[in-house]
Amino acid sequence: MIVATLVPLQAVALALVALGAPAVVLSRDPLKMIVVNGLYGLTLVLMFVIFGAPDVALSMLVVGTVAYPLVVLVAIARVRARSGEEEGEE
Amino acid sequence: MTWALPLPVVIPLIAAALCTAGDHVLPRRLGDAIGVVGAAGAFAFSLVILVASEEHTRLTWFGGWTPRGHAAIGIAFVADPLGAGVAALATGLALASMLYSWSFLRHAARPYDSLMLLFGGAMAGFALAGDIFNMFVWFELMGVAAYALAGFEIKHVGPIQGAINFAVSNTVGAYMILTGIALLYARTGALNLAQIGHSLAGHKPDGLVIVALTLLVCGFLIKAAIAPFHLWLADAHAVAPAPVCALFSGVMVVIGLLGVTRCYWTVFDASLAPQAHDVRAVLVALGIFTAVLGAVMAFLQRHLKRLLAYSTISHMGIALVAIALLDEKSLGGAASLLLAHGLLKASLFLCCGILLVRFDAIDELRLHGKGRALPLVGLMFGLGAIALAGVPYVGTYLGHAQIDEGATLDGIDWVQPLLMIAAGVSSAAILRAGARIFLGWGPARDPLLSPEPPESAPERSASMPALLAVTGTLLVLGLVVSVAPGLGQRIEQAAGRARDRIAYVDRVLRDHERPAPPRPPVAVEPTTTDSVLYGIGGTLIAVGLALAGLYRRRLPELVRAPLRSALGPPLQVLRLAHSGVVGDYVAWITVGTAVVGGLWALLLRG
Amino acid sequence: MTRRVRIGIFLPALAGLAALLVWAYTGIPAFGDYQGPYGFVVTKLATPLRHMDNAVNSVTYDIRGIDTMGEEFILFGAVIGVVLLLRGEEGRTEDVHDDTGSDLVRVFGTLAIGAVVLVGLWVVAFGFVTPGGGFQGGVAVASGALLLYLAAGYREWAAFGNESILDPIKGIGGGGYAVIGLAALVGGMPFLTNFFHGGVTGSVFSGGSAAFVNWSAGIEVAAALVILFSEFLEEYIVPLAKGS
Amino acid sequence: MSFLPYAVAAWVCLVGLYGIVTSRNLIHLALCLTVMQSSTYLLLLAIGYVKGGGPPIFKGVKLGTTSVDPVVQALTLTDIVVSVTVIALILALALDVHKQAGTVDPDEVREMSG
Repeated sequence: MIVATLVPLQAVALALVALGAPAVVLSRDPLKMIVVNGLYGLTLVLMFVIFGAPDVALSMLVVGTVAYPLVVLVAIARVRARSGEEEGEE
Repeated sequence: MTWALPLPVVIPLIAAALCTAGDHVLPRRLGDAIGVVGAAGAFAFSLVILVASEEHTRLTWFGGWTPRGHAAIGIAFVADPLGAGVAALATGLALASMLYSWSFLRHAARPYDSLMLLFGGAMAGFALAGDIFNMFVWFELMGVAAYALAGFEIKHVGPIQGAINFAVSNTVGAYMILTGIALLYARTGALNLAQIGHSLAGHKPDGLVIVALTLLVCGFLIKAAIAPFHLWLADAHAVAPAPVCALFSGVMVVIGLLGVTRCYWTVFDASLAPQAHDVRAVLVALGIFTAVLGAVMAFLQRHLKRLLAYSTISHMGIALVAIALLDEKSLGGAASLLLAHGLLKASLFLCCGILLVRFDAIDELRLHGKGRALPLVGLMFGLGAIALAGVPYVGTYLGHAQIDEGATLDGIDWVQPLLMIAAGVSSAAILRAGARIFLGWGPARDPLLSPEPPESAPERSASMPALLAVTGTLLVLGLVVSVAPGLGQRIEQAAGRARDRIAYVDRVLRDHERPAPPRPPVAVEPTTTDSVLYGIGGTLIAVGLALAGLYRRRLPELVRAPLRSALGPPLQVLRLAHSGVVGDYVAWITVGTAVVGGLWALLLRG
Repeated sequence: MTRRVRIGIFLPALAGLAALLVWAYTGIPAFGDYQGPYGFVVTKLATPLRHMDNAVNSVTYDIRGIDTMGEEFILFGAVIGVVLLLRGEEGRTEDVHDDTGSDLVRVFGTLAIGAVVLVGLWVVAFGFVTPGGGFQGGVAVASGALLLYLAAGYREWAAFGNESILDPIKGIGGGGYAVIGLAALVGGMPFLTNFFHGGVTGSVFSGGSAAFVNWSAGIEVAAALVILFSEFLEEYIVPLAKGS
Repeated sequence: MSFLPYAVAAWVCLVGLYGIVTSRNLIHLALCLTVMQSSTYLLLLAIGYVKGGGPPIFKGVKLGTTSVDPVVQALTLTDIVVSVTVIALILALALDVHKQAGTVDPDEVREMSG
């Protein structure tokens, strides 16, 4: 029972998630951060599909492609714009 | 009767939705009225449920999904007197805060009302939920409303940082709780508390159960502000408006302790009962540490809200000790203590709100002597402070007496004096601040206290009688807890039922009602001589230390020098640990979880 | 505390936590050996009793419907919080001139909005049949609305993303969920009882009154997210407009 | 091999926690919170997985066919909504900090100490 309950596809998806998480955490540059985070979201979607959870995958997909990027991009753009102004003034 | 169970949650949520939906349509007054009616309705139904639950534990299955073959399918609300009592405290304080806010934050945006309603409703939901994931949902709703309320109308960086520290710490706690829930689900395939406990019963605890216990307990202790998970609490209180603080200190932290109690007695006791003394040892140590640390930190504050917040931490530590003793008498003591503390602390925060309205300041030193213009507020502040010290038959005394007795019955005699000292020291801090503000005693400078706090958000003018009425009502209710006839016995009975896992399983999974317990006599039970002595001791410490804090300079140098060199370095370390930086807070949360889990791993595995 | 001290105390604790997690997770049944009983009881009951094909949504909107009600109010409360926090000194502005010039973009943009919103509504409607439901569909509808900004420009978006329109919708969505639950209570049944048991399995009309719950969740999510997007977009656009 | 999904869940949780503690940017910190939370999605779904089971959607599938546990999926859905809301709130707070302090580095703002 215990042997080979994991099909190769699942192992691949899990490996991607395992690599994606530190990639998000270690990317300190804002724009890189958002791209990496988007990719990480997609690996999660992939994993949900493979784990037989299409409902969850669909949720993650709509959240990961619309809600997160918009909200985070605005935050980053805003912070950059402000910092830019200040540097310009000084 | 069971039909009423969802109402303390549903009524405020619908009222919140109506407030928002009608924001641009309804006249201002009508919107306010909907909010207050919603809060009042929730409180009224909570009381109805509380009274009914004293007879039998009340139960409803949402959607009519009753258990099939002793396996729960749906989600239940289970009202035992302890849970219903916390729901009543939550909805009652929410109502009081909204009435106070009505004149206090008159110009506040309408969303404020909606958030208060969500906050109160979520706490009631948590107190009544009989399903562990449902508890998590209400816990998160409570959190989201609280983060928004803490960051409400603030345009200063310190306060916003306080709200962030609060949100991040508690979110990490929520994920720990969720991981614990997932572990229990993996083992038992159930989310209903009774069913999880039933499945675990009789099995020796293994790694999964011990770590699930650790994650759930530590997650809830973050909300309960137990050291070293407490660091966010003072920040959150410093930034929130006074009526919101009243809810934070009065009942939100209590929810954390209720979570620990509920999880232990319905779930983990089934597996851990033979090793209860090891569970107890770790939690009692945490509680004592918190009680003392909170009291000392309170004494070092000059920002009134922070001072009161640290005193709350100290009292949470005392209550955790009582809960951790794991006997009926002490658990009842914790409930009595938290009830009195919630009412008294709420009224103290509302006093702070009045000071803020009148003088636009919340700093003990800057308010030096100004409070003489408000003698009634001064009287209320002083009474609240002294009632928290455990003066015999006043305020929190009932809880202390029950804890003393419970601990003595357990054969423990060393925690009582420590709890007395903690309560005395934190009351001394409040008394000192009160004497400085309302009597003008002591110098207007004090280098011992933390540096000047950041400016607080100005709060608007208000109708003073309304503020005083709400504050006074809470104070009086808090003062009389210890002498309300029959209350102590009824609380003990409630605690006994909260501990009875078998009866809980019978009620929830088998729909088997126990016969109604005998009504306790309506009388004030005399307390032991020891308790009276501890009460007097606490009061003396409070008054003496308050005076010492004010007139420290007049002590002979012979006394001051050794004290300074003995206390100086540890206090310095304490201050450094309370750094206000969120990364540090989460690091301490990790440390606390690893230590608690490690200790339990060593002790419980055996 | 300096960063070095912090990391110095944190890393050993993290190692301890890692050990604890590994210890706990080795106690979970092997991957793929889910033992039940909860999930098995649900899959055996969901379809026959409720005429639903999608067991996940029968859990979400019926069996554990009260959880989802709490979840809708979490979203509701969070959006109120975001509005309170971001409503700063800037407020709204009428001075944005980013209207899309190209007719081609406008035409295809409008078509795309229609398509995305339709897909969103479809996802909500067939929530008890295929993957999807109120939340997923609601987000899709909200992203369709977001396309309005891309296709037409800020002013048209602002006219639509107006809180005096959206707040009532959001309130009705969130409150509606609770009121449907209350309707059962008034009828003498437990809160949130699914009261039209009929319906046709595999069609839009499956799910009984849980279908209404699903729709109100969809409305709530769509309105709440449009408000959320509009608050964040204002954060971005209004200062730009003032700067230029 | 059968332990792999749980090991990944633990790993993701610890990585997220490390990110939160060491973060020098509140926006980054918010993303680290979502990473930590994604560990709970993984854990829940892995727990409810049934070997050889299909999705718990019985459209055109015979009743009683083996499927994975729908309950954990419902829990994960709630979890995802919670994560979106918390992120939005924390980012809104981060923007406010930036408005006032001109920085999003949590270590640079130390007004709450003591």
